[in-house]
This record gives sequence, structure tokens and C-alpha cells, in this order.
Amino acid sequence: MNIKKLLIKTFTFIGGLYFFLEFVMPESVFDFDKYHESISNAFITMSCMAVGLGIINLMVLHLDRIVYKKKDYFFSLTLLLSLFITLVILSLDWYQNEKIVSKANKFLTLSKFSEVILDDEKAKNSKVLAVNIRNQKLISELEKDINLIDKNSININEAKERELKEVLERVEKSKDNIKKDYHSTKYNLNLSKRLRNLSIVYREYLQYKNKDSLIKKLYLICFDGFFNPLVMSMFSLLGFYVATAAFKAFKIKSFESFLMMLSALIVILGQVPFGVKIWNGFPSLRLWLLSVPSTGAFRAITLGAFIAGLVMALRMWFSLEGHEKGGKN
Amino acid sequence: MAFEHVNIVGLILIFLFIFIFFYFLYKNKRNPNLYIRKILGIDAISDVCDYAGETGRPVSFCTGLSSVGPVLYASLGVLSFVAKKAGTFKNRLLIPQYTPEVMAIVEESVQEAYESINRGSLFDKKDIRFLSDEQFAYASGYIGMIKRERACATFLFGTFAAESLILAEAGQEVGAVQVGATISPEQVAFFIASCDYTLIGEELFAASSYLTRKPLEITSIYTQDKVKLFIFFIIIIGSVIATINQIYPDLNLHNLDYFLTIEI
Amino acid sequence: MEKSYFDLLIIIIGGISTLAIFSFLIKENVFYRFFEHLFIGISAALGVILTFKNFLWPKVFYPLFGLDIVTYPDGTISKEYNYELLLLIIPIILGLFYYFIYSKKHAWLAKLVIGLSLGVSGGLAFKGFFNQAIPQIVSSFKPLVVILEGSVNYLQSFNNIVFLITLLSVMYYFFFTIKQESKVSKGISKLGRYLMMICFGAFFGSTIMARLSLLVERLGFLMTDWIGAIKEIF
Amino acid sequence: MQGKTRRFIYLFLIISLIFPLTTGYTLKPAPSSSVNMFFNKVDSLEDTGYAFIALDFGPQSKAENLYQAKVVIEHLMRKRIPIILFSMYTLAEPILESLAFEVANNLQKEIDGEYWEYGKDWINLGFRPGASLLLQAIPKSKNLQKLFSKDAKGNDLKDFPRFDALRTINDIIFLGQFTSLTGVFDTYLQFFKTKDYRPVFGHGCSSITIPESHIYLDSGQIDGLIGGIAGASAYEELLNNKYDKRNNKEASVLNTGVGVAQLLIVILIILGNINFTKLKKYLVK
Repeated sequence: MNIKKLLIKTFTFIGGLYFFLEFVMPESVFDFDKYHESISNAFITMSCMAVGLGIINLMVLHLDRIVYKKKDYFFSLTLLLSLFITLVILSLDWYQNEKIVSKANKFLTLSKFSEVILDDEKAKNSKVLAVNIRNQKLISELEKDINLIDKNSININEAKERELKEVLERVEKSKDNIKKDYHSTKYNLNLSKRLRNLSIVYREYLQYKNKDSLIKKLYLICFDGFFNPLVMSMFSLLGFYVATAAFKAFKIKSFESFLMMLSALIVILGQVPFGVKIWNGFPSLRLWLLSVPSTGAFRAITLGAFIAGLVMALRMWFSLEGHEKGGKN
Repeated sequence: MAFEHVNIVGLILIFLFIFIFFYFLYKNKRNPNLYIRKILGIDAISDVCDYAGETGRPVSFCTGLSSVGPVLYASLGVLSFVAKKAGTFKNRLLIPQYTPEVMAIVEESVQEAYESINRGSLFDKKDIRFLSDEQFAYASGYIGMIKRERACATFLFGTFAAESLILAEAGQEVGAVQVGATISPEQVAFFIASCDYTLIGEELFAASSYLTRKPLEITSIYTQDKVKLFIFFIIIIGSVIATINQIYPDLNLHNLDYFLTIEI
Repeated sequence: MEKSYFDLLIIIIGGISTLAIFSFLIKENVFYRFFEHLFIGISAALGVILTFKNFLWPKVFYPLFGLDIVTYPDGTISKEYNYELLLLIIPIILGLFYYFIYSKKHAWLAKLVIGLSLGVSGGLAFKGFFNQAIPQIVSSFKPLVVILEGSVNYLQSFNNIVFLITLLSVMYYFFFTIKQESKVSKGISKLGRYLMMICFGAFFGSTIMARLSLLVERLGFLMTDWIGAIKEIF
Repeated sequence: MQGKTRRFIYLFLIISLIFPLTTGYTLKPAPSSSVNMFFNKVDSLEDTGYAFIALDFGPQSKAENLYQAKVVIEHLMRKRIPIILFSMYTLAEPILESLAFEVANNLQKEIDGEYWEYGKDWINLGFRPGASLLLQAIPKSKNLQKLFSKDAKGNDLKDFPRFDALRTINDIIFLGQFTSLTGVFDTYLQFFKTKDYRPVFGHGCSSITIPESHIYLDSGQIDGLIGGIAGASAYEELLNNKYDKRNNKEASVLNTGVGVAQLLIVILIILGNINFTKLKKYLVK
């Protein structure tokens, strides 16, 4: 057993060592920055992979309730159904968006290709085909893709359509320039810029047309109908609980709770219309209380927590656990 | 003032800090009964567990929105203590979870706590429930669970945000004895209002040390205090320098932060 | 902006969801339980999809499978496959180790990965401390006497003194290992506790207005939008 | 605390919040110096440039920020100062689209014969991903029209003659930024200025972030501050005084509800203490 425990401890130590050295070592000694971004990404990937654990835990708990018809199994059914349906809606919505992006990115590829032709010609790159053949292939592919855009459905009244129409015309113009003379790359850079612009505009156009598709409607019902109102209603429960908590908390049991109640009253009177009628100094006293002493006290608490956190981090790094792992007390 | 890397002064401070920690660890190993002042909130933790033992109703331990980090690690210390107590008194221990990765760590730590008092059989994986990784869906699931299971004691240890008052008031409504501990000052105000006992800021870190009183734990508290004492005097010196700079502006002494930015 | 039937439907569902949550205040009931489980189901699905859509797919699997390499019409490809990406397989496999927590025999593999992530966050804490705590310490160096154009600014000096007294006394209150027997030290730590309580009370009072505004907005939504939508449909 | 007292408190709370909503009864809001500064700054603006309004808030803090933005936009529209709407926050998109239309409709109902139209009185740049990069580019840009290039609907800015003179940050005479996320506010503080020019900067914040925002008011980095729903109601009061035909008291109704509810809480606190001490006296006797 202790080989496994040793391996766990070394893994923990190495994980901590890398980030410790990255911070402590000056760049001159060892340039971490080159790898830092990919290593941080690696650790984020690792923790993201754990996302399935949550779903498995939910499934195990609620399927068990449904199968054995335990108490509240109907609600477990609701949970799993809403989980499954939302997964389907979100995946379809994601897939639909990916399809649009890939349709629009066709022009992005051609835009890059047009630039590559120009760069290869400048660099006198011999390993590639002659410029005229590549330009011909570029133009034939471009014509195929443009025909795919069902031009007849573009009616001019919408701003998005008008924009798409204009960009298409500009692309056609620079396309014809190249068609005049495939050998020259004079217009390639111009075509490349216009094609990149076309890919952006076309994507926005497709997304705009997709706005009232069935999946988008289901997405809106799911989020604007259920999810957002539920979030905001839970958040607004605080309005009720703040009142009951105030009633309970500001019962004077000791000098401390008296002080707490007094400062709460001052602040409340400083922010309500009738407070000013009693004494117009309340708002400024409220502001003073909230900005001078409060920042001092809150900073002392957070500083203490940072220091304690640093000590605990040191223990985590060296796997010095007092409690669970080794703790056989 | 952002630190991508640290200069020589910072380096010395870090190694000084690590040295102090291991020095106290070595010293505490020999005479473990060192003075730690009484902290009222922490003594309550074992009393609450005993009370839960009598009522026999479920106990709930919530790590809030904590992600993997020192706060979670400190909360695990208290969770392990509570799990052992729940094991001995045969209370059900409900642990609602917010992040999948934290759930894995919690599961492992609770299982070992049960096994360490050879109550492994009592450990029920289904009581460690993943609710949601969205703040208010988690709060909605938590208050529903607490009300339905009629928990008699709730522990709220870790990182909390605006939803802290919802969790605390729900426990209060069901008549549970509550111990709340968090490091964000804004939420402490709400815990004081709704919980029976509240641990403020670093008292959360001291809790696991205070409960187990093992040399390693005592060392953490001692190192914590020594570093804080150091910073306590740094702030006094820094303010004195700032005052001198005000009275004799032409002197314009470098304040202490200058040493952290000089490049040698 | 005339609201279509679809918008009215969404408002009505929104109103029902709001009432379901508010019904918890009366008592935990079936209506609330249904929407609670619905809420958890939707947010669990959202969590998984967002993790894939915003990170795992674009940053990990998409480049790993070389889907971002495009073949041009003349057969040439946009860029060579960067073999260093294969290193990404290591964190993916390590990430899968988490799922070994369910097996009795191989649970130690999960502990391996858990240990690794604990170690990482331990190592990161030093950088976190320097970037978070030190700026706060430095900004606490406040002069006790503030002089503005030759004359003492009493208000600012008084504020700085109060700030420092609060900061230091609250810090003093949180010393665990210093024997606080002497009258002076008892006095300072008691002062720290009292000042802390004043600040918690003040903060509590100031949040009441924000929380009530949220509630009044929700009630306003129910009274105007929701009832309006119902009237329009029926 | 037994269930009964709890439910009484909830009931009283709902009544005190709904009462102004149904009856339209409003209390005069507490005057606030920072709101007066904001109002006077906007009132003294001439039609010599553009107003840049950033709505960086979503459904969760709409309760306070929306009404602040509404009254400021109305004030700018009355003064015929062209408005550029923008947001760094994706959830703000529906608000960006509908808010200005709502204000325009109210104004047109109040003053017949005058019209406010999209493209003439305001344009909406919509939500921009990587917005902090865009913000950093604004002070340096020589041609903001090219930098923004299109509005949220895809129309080219060149199609709007009224916004043709938009070149550098000096053409932006007023920046109104509404949010409850402190990090977002700092970005505007840092970037929305050049060495020798800063537009008039008015900030709208939630009641929790009032103390932090006040620091920037005292240091002169911002010229006006609207705090929470109380601030929006105070601004609305100033508008009602200046324009007598206007009597829309939307923000004040909400503020009254919140004010009455807080009065209820003050009474609860006092009540809570009284029966406690009465209990003690009873036990002592």
C-alpha cells in the first residue's frame, strides 16, 4: 500500500513544484513562459474532465429512486427528463451553430488560400503548382460556394441582407479581375480581404435567419422561460430572508449585538427617504461607516484568511495532512 | 503592482516562511501542549455533533461554492471530524456538492474518516449528492433537501457568495443548530444573523487544528500567527514612513513596497 | 414593440416558475419540489455542455483531432499537424482517473489525480498571495497626518487613524497563540471585536436595499408583465 | 423563530412592496449630492458631440441599473444629444435593443409633434466580445466610425448622417456607465480617456457598491454617481421638476416600495427588542 501512497505524494509534490518554480525562478534561469500556457491548459483540461462525475452522481441517486419507487421518485423522473431534454436542446443548438460556422468558414479558407498563392509566388516556392493553375482552382471553388448561397431568398429590406448583397458584389468584382489574368497575383490580396469579410457577414446573416428556428424557440423556452426566472426568483428570495434575518439578528443580547444593530439602523436610515427627515446627516454618516471602518475590518479579515490560506497551501503541497489520509487517531 | 515573478527580497521572504513552518513542526513534535486561546465557535462543533447524536436526525455539511484550494482543505479537516462523530452516533451525513472535482475529494476524505473509526459499512455514497454547478440551482436544491430531510444540525464551511443567507435561513427555519464559517467578510455578516455559531475568516482554518490538536495542526496555527505578527508590524512601520513622508515631503523615503520591486 | 404569442408564453412560464419558488416561503411543497428538480436538471445539463462548448471542444479535442487543418482546393494543407498536441492526451487520461473513485480496487488512481490537483493549487498559492495580499498590505500604509498644500487635512487624517486602528485591532483579535491576559491586550482585542461587529451591521444594512430591489423587481414582473400577458391571452 | 412570525414578516413585506406598485403612491426620494452632480453635468451638455452609454448589467442587477440608465437616456434625448449604446456584457443584449425604443415612445407620447428615431437620436453597437480590447482602442483611434464600423443590426455607421462626425474620443462629450460588477467599471476608469482629455463620466452602480464608487467621485475620476434604485428615483425627481409636463414616477414607485419595506424592517428590529426586554422584566417580577 505504501508504494501507492508514495506515488500519490510525489505526484502532489511535482504538481506544486512546477507552479512554485514558475513563480520563484527569474526568466533568465529557465524560461517557463514558453510552456506555461499549455501546462496551465493541461491542468484545466484535467479538472474539466471531471464534469461527468456530477452527472453520474445525479443519475445513480435518482435512477435508484425511480427503479425502487422510493419517496419522491416522480420528481427524480422530472429531474432526469429535464436533464436529458436540455442536453438534447443544447446539443442541437450547438450543432446548428457549428454547421453555420463551417458553411461561412468555407470563404475563410478560400481567403487564406488566395493569400497563400500570393506568398508562395513572392517566395518563389517551387514545390507548389504554377500560379495560374492554383488561381483557376481557387476561382472554380469560389464560384461553386457562391452558388450555394441561395441568392433568391435575399430580399433587400433587411439591413443584414443588404450588407450581404454588397459584400457579394465586391467579391464578384475582384473575382472577375483575377479571371482576366490567372497568372498575375495582383488582385489576390484584395480578394482575400473581401472573402474574409464575406465569411463574417455570411455567418451573421445565417445566424440572423436562424433566429426563429424550432431549436432556437425551444432554447428560449428552456432558458428565458424556466432557467433565468428561476435564478432571479431564488436571488430575490434574499429580499424575504434579509427581513427575517434582521428581525432575529438585531435582538440585543449583548453589547456587541447592540453595536451591530445600531450601525445597521444608521445605514438604513441613511438610505431611505424618511431617514433624512429625522436628521440630514444620516446619508453622510452611512457613507463614512461603509467606507472607512468597514474597509479596515474587512481588509484585516481577508489578510488573515490569505495568510492562513498560504500556510494550508504549503501543507497541501507537501501532503502534510493531519486529518484524513494518514490520520489514524 | 502585479507579480509575474518574484525578486530576491520576495524569494528570501518565501524561504524564511517555509523555514519557520518546518522549525515549528520540529519544535512542536517534542512538546505538543502549546497554548492556543479558546475560540467559542470551534468548541461548539463537537457539542453540535453530540446534540445531533441525541436527536438522531440527519446532519448536513455543506462546502458551499469552494473549489480545490486551501479553504476547501481546511474545511475537509472539520468535515473529517464531523464524519467521525456522525459515524459513532450513526447519524446520516448529507453532503450537497457544487463542483464535481471537489465532490471526488470530499467522497474520498469522508470514506477514510469512516474507515478510521472502522464504521466503513455506514458510509453511504448516496448521501454525497451533486446538486448543481450553478449558484442558485445549488441553493434551491440545498434548501429543498434540508427541509425534506429535516436536518437537525448543519455546517456551512467554505467559500460562499450571495446565496449564503438563503442556505442559512433555510436551516434556521427547520430548527437546525447551525455552524457557519467563511472567509468572505460580506457573508460573515449574514452567518452571524442566521447561524447559532459563526467562525470568521481564519477561524475556519484554525478549526481543524483546534479540534485535532496534533503537532502538525498546532504548527499551522503558530506559523500563521508569526507571519501575521510580522505583517502587523510591517503595516505599522509602513504607516510611520508614510506619515514622515507627509510631514517632511522633501525627504521622500522609499516605502517598504520599494524593496519588493527592486531588481538586483 | 407588439409582443408575439411566443413571447407571451415565455412570460407566463416565467411567472409560474417565480410563483413556484416563492411558494417555498409558505412551506416546502410539491409545486416547489417539481420546479426545484427541473431547475437542477436544466443547470446540470448546462454545466456539462458549457464545459465542452467553451473549453474542451475548442481548446482540446478540436486541435487534437487536427480538425483545424484545412485542405485547400489544390490539395495543399493550411498547416502541419503539431505533434506536441499529442501531449494533451496525458491530462485527458489523468482526468479520466477521477472516475476510478467508483471502483474499490483502483480508487488509489483517483487519489493520484486528486493529490495532483491539490498540489497544483498549493503551488499556485504563493503567486496568489503576492498578487492579492501584498497590494492590500501596501495600500494600508496610510499616513496618520495628511498635509494638503501646507495645511493639515483633519478629516482625511482622522479617517486614516480610524482605518488603521480598526485594521490593527481586528488583526490583533485574530491572534490565537498570544496570551491575552494583560488589560491592554484584552482591551485591544475587545475593541477589535466591537469594531468588527459595527462593520458587519453596517454592511448588513446596506445590502437590505439591494436585496429588496431584487424582490420588488420580481413582484413588479408578476404584477405587470405576467398578469398583463395572462389578460392578453385570455 | 416560529413559522408564524416568519410568515407574518413575509406577508407584511409583500404588502409594503406591492402597495406603491398598485396605488402609484410615492414618497419623495432623499436628495443626493452625487445624483445632483450627475444631473447638472448632463443638463449643462451642449449638442457638440456624442454620448456613449454603456449598459453592463444583466437580469440579475436589472432591478437597479435599468431605471438609472432609463432616466439618463431620457434626459439626453430631451437635450437632443445623439447616443451610442454599447455593452461589455452578453446578457445585456435584449435590454440594449428595447430600452431606447421604450424611452422614445414615452417621450413621443408626452410631447406630440416631436419624434425620436433609431439612427437619428441613437444607435446601438450591441454586445462586443473582447470588449476590453475595444475600449483600449477607443482613446487611440483616429476614426471611431471605422473602429465601430457597424451597429448591432449590421448597418454601416456611414448610413447614419447624424453620426458622421464621429472621429476621435474628443467627439464623445459624455460617458454614462451602468453596472454592479466593479471589475467592469474599473476598465472604463483606466481606458476611457487620453492624456489630456476625458469625457464627462457619470456612473450608475448598485447600492452595495456605493461606498467603493464614492471613492472615485471624491478623487474626481467620475463626475456624478447614481446609487441604487434610490439614486434613480432622485434623478427622476429632478427630471420631473425640470420638465413640468413629465410626471412618470416609475423609479420612485419602486424606491418607495423599498423604502417602506425598510421602514417595516426598522419597526421589526425595534419590536424584536421590545418583547425581549418585556420578557426579561416579566421573568424578574
